[in-house]
Amino acid sequence: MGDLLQIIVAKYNYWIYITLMMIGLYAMIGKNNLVKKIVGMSIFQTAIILFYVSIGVKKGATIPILEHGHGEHGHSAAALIVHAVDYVNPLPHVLMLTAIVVGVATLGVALALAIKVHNRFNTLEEDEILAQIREK
Amino acid sequence: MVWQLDLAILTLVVITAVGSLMVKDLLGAAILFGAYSFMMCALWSIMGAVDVAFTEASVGAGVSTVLFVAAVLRTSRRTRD
Amino acid sequence: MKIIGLIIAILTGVLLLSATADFPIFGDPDSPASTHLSPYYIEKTMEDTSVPNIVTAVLADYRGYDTMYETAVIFTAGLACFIILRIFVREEPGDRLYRHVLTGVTVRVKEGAKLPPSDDFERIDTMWTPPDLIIKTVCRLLIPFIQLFGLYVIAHGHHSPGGGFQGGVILGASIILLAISTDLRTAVQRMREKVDAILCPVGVIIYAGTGALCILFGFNFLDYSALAPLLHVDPITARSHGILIVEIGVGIAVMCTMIWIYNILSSGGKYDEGL
Amino acid sequence: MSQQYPALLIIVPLLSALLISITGWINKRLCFPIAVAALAVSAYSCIGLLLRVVDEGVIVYRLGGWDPPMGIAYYVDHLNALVLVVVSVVALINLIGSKKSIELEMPGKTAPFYALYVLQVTGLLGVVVTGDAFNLYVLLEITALSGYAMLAMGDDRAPLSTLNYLYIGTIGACFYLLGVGYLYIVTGSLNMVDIANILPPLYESKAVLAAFIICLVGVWLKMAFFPLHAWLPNAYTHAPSAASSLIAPLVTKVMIYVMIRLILTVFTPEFTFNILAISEPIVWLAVVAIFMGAILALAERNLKKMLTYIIVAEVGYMVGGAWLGNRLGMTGAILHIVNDALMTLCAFMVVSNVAYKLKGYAFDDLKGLFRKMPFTMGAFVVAALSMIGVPPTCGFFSKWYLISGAIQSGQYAFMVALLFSSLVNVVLFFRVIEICFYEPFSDHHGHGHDHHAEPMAEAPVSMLVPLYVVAGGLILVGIYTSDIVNYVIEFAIPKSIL
Repeated sequence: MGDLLQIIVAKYNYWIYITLMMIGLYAMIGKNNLVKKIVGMSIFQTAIILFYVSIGVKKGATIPILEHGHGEHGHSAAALIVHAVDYVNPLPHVLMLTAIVVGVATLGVALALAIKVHNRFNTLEEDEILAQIREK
Repeated sequence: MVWQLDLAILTLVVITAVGSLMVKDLLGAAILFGAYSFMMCALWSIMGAVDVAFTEASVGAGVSTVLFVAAVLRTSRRTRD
Repeated sequence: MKIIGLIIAILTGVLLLSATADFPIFGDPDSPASTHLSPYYIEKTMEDTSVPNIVTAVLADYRGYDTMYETAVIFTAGLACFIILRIFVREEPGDRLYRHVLTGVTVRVKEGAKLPPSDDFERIDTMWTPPDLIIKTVCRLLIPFIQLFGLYVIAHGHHSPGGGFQGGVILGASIILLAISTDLRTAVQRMREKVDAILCPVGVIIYAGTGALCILFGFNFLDYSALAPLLHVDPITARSHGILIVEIGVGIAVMCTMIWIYNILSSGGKYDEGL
Repeated sequence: MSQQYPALLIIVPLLSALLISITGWINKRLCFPIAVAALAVSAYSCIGLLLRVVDEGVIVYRLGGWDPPMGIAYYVDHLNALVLVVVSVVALINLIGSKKSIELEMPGKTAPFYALYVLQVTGLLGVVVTGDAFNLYVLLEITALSGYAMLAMGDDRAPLSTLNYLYIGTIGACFYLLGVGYLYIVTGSLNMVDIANILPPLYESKAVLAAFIICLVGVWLKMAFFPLHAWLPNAYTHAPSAASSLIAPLVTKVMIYVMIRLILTVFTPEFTFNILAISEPIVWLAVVAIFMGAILALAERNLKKMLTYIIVAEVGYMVGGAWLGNRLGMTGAILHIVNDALMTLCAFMVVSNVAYKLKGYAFDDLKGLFRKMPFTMGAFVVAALSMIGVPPTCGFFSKWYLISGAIQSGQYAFMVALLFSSLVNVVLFFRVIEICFYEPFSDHHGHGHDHHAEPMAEAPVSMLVPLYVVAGGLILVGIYTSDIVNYVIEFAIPKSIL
């Protein structure tokens, strides 16, 4: 039990991300309303971003902006020795900036499609739409 | 990083996520999703990812929510699940 | 479907959970992710690009190619919303509503007809509700400061969190706020659709064009140090300036796309009446 | 300038897509020439690149001038270069061929459509050429978003089927992203070659296994491999013809390329075939995919939908061939990427010609089509022969490699599935040809003979010429198969696969 607790405390971020991802995935497959599915999709994407950001965390490190780096004396500051352990890993942050953008882009397109579907079928419930299609 | 605070926000994140999927009103779902994004943003700034948090605050909690609200008001608020 | 969804979600979850056993401990400074590539970025960024914000440097320079496509993705989304939803209606069949500004009297004009443009009357939405004075005034006061902050975020991205993307979103949000607090027509008067739709690719062109300019100087694509002779600075500062140029491009593209997407979604593609 | 081919083939289409969306607001007539010019430059660079790769071997292009693990780099080897040529040429021919149908189906929105078309091609080319695992995700999303927009422009049901595609496509792309994240957490790198160098000591790690499975499932979702194929038929059937004849030949093939790239470069064949030992169940899955695709196609009474189910079966061919784990199977899979792209293009261009004149492609609408559109149907016969696998056309050769690979590795079920699918294709296509060839069964006998006089209503020349170029290409590729295999594919497969 102690071991399990140790594992959970050591990796609880990963656990939460997996929970969120399962919630999102379930909503995308199981929900009936088109906009609810889109909400699920956004949760799913955000969960993955949480996972990536968790990769970048380092204990005892600060945000990835160099100190003493201000102004024109940029070049003399380059001579200062920077230790990698003092700053969190910037690479996942960069990747996730891109992923957030992709997320909002997908969201916009998905909502546009949902509005278009609503214009045509006058409902957002998938089963009602399918029933309308079958009637024809 | 204070792990108690971290854990509290993580719990809130899960609650808002489940809430936005459970609530029977799409406008409410949109607003809860905004809250979810904002909690995420807080979480990431605790983790030291300031740029990501900034982006999420402006995109996830800001523009995404507005887009959701716009789409929901253009279509219908009604939902069965 | 619900049961299938549950099964799939749980299966995925179990697969992912089982793999976490082999992960390094959360926040471990000796994990492979923190020791393989990232030390190079942290230690060399200042030497290579003279940008203190490592995220900006990696975003716009080391992995600038990704970011160019990220901007292109946003542009694609705007174009996609446009092509999916936009309806071009030349003649509006419905009635138009006008309000007399001083007295608040509303006038309904029958199909097709228009009131001549005058300062006394303003056109209002069919689902019009009187705007709250407090909201209208506060937003009007706030918007210039929001825009100023957006510009600051773009320009100061080298030294503080932020950059073209966040700044662009804030600038876009200021116009969206205007559209929400008054009505869509007011916002569209400030930013016509044509201007908006042309500026969006222009932003991406600034980015991709800067990269293509480097090819003309005989360097590889997006190698900003090629711009050194053009900007009259040394190659390292040229990289810093190059990052600023592309961030401005990103800002323009993102701002315009956000406004565009919001306007199209909120008006259901007609681009006349918003929320 | 040839140093810059790898950059040019991406940058030119990207910049011109932006330019098109600007000119669309000024002068709509300029859009089409710009698009054609951009894709022509891109195709020229791709062919130049292939020739250079054949001469010199792998080309590395460092974007931004940074060395690979730090920055992003292209690795252009024989496999990329071949797929690049296929993508750019197919896109160019289809664009020229579908000008009229775009103008007919999307009046007023041609300019954004051309922009999205070129963006889609940019995304596909980028996916193929990149050597960075994360970059691939971003480009995948460009491809996906522009694809959704184009597919949604079709008939009434298109938005719904596209929305379903969007959900599935996003899950697929996110799974891929997650897989890359798992790789990143254990290796710390995003560069494909770098990951492959770091991985060997980690082969036993559960995280690597999970990463592999998630990536694979994500890519399968995007390529519509059998149990995950449900989105494809509806999304492609309701789409406008110009969009479906671009997306149907290319997107699934590029996804198969991504899968082969993951197997060959990122995870290395050593890991995939020897350590994991899951190739047998996957080949069985491919067998089921081929059977199901063929059977579902038989049940359809609509030409376009029938073709979409054939795509599902063809995906089964390539996945199965790649997972046979031997050289012949892999050769067959790669060769089939080329052939299937051309065959599907030819078939879908026929469909778009038919749709241009007939406004429908249910079997009942096709009666007497040989008389009405003889040239279009001539090309259809070539496509049909190639899909069935009749010798002078290229479809025969890739099937031959696949079957020899199946025999070599003892996967007789796969061989049976391939033969069964060929037989079903015979039935399918001869049924269509029969319907088209014989006169309409008119219910009122007296007027039946009047239909003889029905005038020939052939599609315009600008649609027929590209169609015949493709049909000729099917035969030419068939004739020069041995050259493609000996000079290109032979080098694309690592020596460790026997």
